[in-house]
Amino acid sequence: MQINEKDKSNRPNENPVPSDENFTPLIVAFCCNWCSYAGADLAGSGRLSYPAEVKIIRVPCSCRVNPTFILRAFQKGADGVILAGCHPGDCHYSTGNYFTRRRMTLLFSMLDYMGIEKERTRVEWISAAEGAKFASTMNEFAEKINSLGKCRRLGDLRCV
Amino acid sequence: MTEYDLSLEAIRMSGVYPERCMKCGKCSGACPSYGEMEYHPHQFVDMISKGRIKELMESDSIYKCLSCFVCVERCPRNVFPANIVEAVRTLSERRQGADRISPDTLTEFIDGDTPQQLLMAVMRKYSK
Amino acid sequence: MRIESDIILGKVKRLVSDGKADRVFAWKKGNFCYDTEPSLFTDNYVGFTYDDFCAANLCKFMINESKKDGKTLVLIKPCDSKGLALLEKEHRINRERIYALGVPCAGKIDMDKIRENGVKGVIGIEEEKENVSCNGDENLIIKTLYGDKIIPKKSVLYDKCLSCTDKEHVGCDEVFMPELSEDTYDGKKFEGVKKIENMPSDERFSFWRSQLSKCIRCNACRNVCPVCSCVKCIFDNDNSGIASKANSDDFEENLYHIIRAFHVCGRCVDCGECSRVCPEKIPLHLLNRKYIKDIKELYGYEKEPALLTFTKSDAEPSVIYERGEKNV
Amino acid sequence: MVYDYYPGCTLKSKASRFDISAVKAAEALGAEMREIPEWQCCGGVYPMACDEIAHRLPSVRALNEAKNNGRDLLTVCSACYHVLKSVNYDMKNSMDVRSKTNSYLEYEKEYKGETRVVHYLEMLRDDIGFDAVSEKVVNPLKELKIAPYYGCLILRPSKIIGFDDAENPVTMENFIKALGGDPVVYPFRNECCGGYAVAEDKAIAEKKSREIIECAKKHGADMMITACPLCMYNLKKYADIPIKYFTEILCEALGIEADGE
Amino acid sequence: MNRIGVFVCHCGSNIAAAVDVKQVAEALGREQNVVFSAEYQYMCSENGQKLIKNAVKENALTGIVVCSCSPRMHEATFRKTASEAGINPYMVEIANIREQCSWVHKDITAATSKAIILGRAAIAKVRFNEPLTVGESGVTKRALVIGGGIAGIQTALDIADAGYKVDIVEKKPTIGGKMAQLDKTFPTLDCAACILTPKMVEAARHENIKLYTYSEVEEVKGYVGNFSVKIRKKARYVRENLCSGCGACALKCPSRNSGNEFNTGLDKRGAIYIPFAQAIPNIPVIDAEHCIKFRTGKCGLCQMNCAAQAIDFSQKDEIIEEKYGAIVAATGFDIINLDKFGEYGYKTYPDVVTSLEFERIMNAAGPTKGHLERPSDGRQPKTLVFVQCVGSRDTSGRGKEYCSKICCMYTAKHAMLTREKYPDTDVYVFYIDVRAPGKNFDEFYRRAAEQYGVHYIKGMVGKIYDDGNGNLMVRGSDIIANEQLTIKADMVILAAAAKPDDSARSLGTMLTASMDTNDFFTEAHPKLRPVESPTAGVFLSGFCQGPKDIPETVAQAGAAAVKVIGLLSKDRLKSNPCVARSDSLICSGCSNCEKVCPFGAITYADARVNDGTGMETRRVAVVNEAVCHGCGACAAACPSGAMDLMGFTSKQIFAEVDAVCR
Repeated sequence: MQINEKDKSNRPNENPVPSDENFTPLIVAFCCNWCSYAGADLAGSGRLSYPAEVKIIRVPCSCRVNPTFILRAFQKGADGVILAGCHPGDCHYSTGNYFTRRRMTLLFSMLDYMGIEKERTRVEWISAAEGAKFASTMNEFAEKINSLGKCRRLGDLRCV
Repeated sequence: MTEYDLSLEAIRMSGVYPERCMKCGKCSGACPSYGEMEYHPHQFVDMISKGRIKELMESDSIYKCLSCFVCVERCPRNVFPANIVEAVRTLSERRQGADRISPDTLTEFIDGDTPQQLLMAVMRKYSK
Repeated sequence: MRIESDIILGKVKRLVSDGKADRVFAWKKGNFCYDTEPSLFTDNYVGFTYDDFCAANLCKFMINESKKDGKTLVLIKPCDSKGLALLEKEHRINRERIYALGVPCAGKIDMDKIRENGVKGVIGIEEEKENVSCNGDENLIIKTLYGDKIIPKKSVLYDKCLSCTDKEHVGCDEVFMPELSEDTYDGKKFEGVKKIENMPSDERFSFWRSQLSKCIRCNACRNVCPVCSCVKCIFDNDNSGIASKANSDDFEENLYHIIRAFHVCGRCVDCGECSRVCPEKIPLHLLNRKYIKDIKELYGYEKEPALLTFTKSDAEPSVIYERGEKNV
Repeated sequence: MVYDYYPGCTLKSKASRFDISAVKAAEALGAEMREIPEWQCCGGVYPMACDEIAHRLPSVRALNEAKNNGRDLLTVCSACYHVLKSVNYDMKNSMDVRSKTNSYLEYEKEYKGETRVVHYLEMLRDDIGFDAVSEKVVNPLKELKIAPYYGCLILRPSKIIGFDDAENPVTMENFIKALGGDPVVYPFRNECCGGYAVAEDKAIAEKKSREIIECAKKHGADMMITACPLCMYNLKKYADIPIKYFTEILCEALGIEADGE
Repeated sequence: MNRIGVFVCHCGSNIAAAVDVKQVAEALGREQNVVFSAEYQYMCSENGQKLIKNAVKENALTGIVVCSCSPRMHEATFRKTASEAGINPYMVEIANIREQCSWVHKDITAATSKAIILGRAAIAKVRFNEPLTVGESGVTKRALVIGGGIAGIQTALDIADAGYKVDIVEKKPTIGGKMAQLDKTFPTLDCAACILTPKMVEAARHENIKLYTYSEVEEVKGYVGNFSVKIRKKARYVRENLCSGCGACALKCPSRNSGNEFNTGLDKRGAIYIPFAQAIPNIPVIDAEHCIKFRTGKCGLCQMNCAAQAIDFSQKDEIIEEKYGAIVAATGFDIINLDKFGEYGYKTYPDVVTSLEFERIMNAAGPTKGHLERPSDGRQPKTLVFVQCVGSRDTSGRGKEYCSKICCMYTAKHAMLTREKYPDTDVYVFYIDVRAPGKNFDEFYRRAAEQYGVHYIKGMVGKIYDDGNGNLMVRGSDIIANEQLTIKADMVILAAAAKPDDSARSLGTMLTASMDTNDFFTEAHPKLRPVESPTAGVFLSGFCQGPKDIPETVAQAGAAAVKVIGLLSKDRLKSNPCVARSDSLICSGCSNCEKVCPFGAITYADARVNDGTGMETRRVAVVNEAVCHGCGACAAACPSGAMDLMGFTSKQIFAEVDAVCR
């Protein structure tokens, strides 16, 4: 199958924002490769379902996640962002998630302070053996985001 | 106030974390007043964390502590047993009519040498 | 006792003639008594001043000054000294080429606050010696073209001075007349943060939206900040994935202040310069101070910046959900 | 050397010889003790309950006075020392106590535990120096085996009081040596004499005091010294050897007449 | 110019049943830069891979996106395929549309559109992929073991037996460590010297082992496979090659004032001495601090009496530089100083001793020839009190917060041996908890209590004082009997907390091996990599990693040896190319990245840079790729974005985020 490279615009406004009646939330999940991504795989092999709105981005360690990634996701239309890593003490790189824990605690506290609904952000420790926890966490989180509705605030918090 | 709330209040007043106690009994091994007490320093820590403050409040043990801080000094876990004893005693004395020694009864033990410091201490320790 | 500019200058001259430094970085008088500016003095001291209007933090200039040969003597106020110490710790300055002279500080005066009091045509300021106002505060005599005005000193100090909790210098080569420093703390350092924390979420949001909407992206906050000392700011680096000059509604513009606050999180020395220099009067220090408050509450004070260290028993991020009101 | 002096209630009444001997000896050693005006009794015992603010106020007032005078606050009595130092520790380290106390007292400048609380023995040891004391001795306490009795309050809790090693203190021993005496080291020098509990139960005080005296004697003591009027009161009742305030033997050694009572 | 090929796998029906794979392939085919898009039954199969290889060649693809199962399953497979097709294996990205899509979403429309989005994210990412090459470095086939106790000896023997050269550096004049000082070992009660000395001899004789005793590591440079170490060999003032170990010098030495370290200072030794009879090497050393010749210039009796002419007062410290492929830390333990525990009177009363001192007293080669005699008057004690947890489990700041682990058992051993040899004694043990979780451990402790009549008292000692008649009064609590008791004792033995040896901290800094707040070396993973340090090429053996008894130490020593052998058996080390990289043009040299790196992979160098404003010298971060594990902590800590992680660059992740949120 050959495709011509023609007018493949990637403008962000290609998809209109869904109206609130048929709102389906967009959730970005950053998962560390060694525990949580494996946990998500295990949820898969166990056929434990969770909403399709959850999109996973793989990172080597939760400590790779720069706060700008999370902000960027909200900026580009995510309604909730969850960061999942190994349990404290079990990090593949020994100490990565300890740094994550501090960074995210402080960042999320700040977002809350700025009036962004704090329920839209979450950190969860999910091991490679916790497929069920992965699925239930995602279900729970999606439900919460659903009840919150579309996230507009970060986009509106502009300084121009 | 329930007994449990009263215990919490005592813990709050004492500023102590009784859950840090590892039940080694060193406080009681060091206490100079041990023989005079019905409940001993380690029991104070244990009972208060279990919400059993009434028995302590009713007991004479709260008046036997000398506030010598030996238990505080030697505790390996930074529990301050003396502070707990004091908190229980204070709570007990804050109740109506629960003064151990009142200004009237003070005269009973005063003699020519009694230092002022002792009178002050007694008023602080044994009355509201 | 008042801090006399001449005495400071005398000290500076002695140090230079003793060979402690080759040039001096200090403040210079402007056209009016209140528009002093940072200045480098190389051969003479024309215009040298150190008075109640010298609020600018000089330590960031040392990044470039310390690249030059020889030694620069710089005047450092107590609040500036923390910035200088951080610059040294982060290897941003060559400390050996700097002679940091700690100078006393009795609080700096915010001209805008004087103006808010309806005082115009200011030509000078003196401290009133005799009458101490009822609350024990000192008064200032504001000399104006239209006669003297008396104003309580605390009412015209910069906000950053009112939240300055200690007047102790750190890491200076020498501290000159520290006894002249005066405590200017009003005891309300975290009041501003607490006030916002106590607002409902919606109100917090509208507060920050109204504040941040005023931003004109002049970058003054960043340029003055002694902690924002990157060789190249991530917002100036087209390749970073964050900077995006073309679109006005883009990531950078919207989230600039959040990211900047996070970048200085745990490192911020709380000098208050960001808010002081903001032409739109956005209370940016309230962002930084929120982090300071959180760090203090969650982790206590530590030797290393909070984000560069950890303990195994740190608070879980869920601590945030456990406080304040819920949105759902 | 000038100190702000906090005598405490007992030194101004029952233990006046303690006060007078201390002031005179200090004078001879070149230290001036300026009694702070209108001091209030520290309460004799430190209020351990975090919510007892009122009982801390007299101490804070004295501490703040010393801060304003820019001087160290000197005490001679161990109990006052213990209370002042403990309260000062709270003012420095407990945000809760500090803010409540300050909001009550409404000082112009918050008191944050800036004052250094000095015990007379610390002054001798750290500021004047036992060597300098020793040089001024005219009547060395030769052949006198003196047992120093520390008691509780000057030592514990050592993390807050920080006077000396709470289990093996040496300050008083070195003090006795400086006066030419022979210190008796005995294990009960830091045991409690029964303290205020004498009012509740005389038997405790008697038992504890006797144990201490017996222990000192067994280790060869001819005399005991103390730094606390309450310890003095308890010990004296049961002692068959002389008990003195440490300042009294200091005066003796320095050749100063100090008759108070 | 990116030319991307998309390959959508059906995985039989695993994916195809829940995802419309055709639609996915079509939709992704319309993405920018995608020049080829196809779906196939099993992409991982021989034919599937062939399809990919052909597409690469025919369409000159620069990047590959495979929409299939988890990358944890087949990323390696498709990387190999790419490599065989002639493009860089790191130009492959996987969109996980099986585990994270078809298997968990029932609705085919939702699953299909999610699969498309996941595919787009992978495409967005692969646009920014860079070809990466696996780094390679050589391996020096020699290992260094630091510490010559049982841990170090065992590790060295195991490595040497596998045929690799290994050096032991020991700071004391002899190897043997703490175990050499012990009398019997629990729970079997076999004699420590009998089982240790043969190993010491074996280590000394082994052709692959070289001993540097009385030596210390001074500097460590390099990285896994290529360490360069400076060892300071302290002057013994005895020529090792000449000395016959006859011991005449030690006998003639007139100085007798030095505490004998081997006997924990309970007796004296000369200024020239051999630590103990079975010392290895059996060569004396001169303690210059106490030697009369060194202090006054006169004496030299040892020199006169040395037939071998081995004494050399002019000897100087020697610095040896050696290269190693792997380093094992086996620095062992020591016991804490008891000065802060005045209530136990250790400093005041000679008859209050530590357990280690008691080992020497009970040892037949010790200062009392194995007779139980108390230090003050040489009398045989009748009542002995053992106090456990002296400084262990102590959060007051005086001791250590951890459990020292070995004390319960050795106290039971001491109590048992005392009762066995001297049935007329009364033995009390104050304990908080008796921790005996080991093979035959609890049985051993129970035997002490049940068969040997040792009185175990649950409680703690509050104070130890003398009654003025030479008796020790031990006042403590018995919290089960709920009483305070005072025992008149003749001797008290304190189970002082064990701590990592003082040399560990500075060694940790040299090795850039992380340590915890107690100065124990941290393991790379607490469960799965317990004998490796997070710093590649550094391994841990024995107590320096955490409290351990002898069997555990030996087991860990063997495990560490295996890891070393595994490393040394390789000729080349391949490194993960997904490592951090610092842009020297942007780096400010602030050291934030260094502080969060768990592996010590970041160092700083002065670089000459010109970022357009003129040439200048700057301090910039440099990543040692052989040491970096690629976690990315540094990249997130860098405020300027100078630090980035290959394979997961900020740009790549931004692109993924944008694609997912689009």
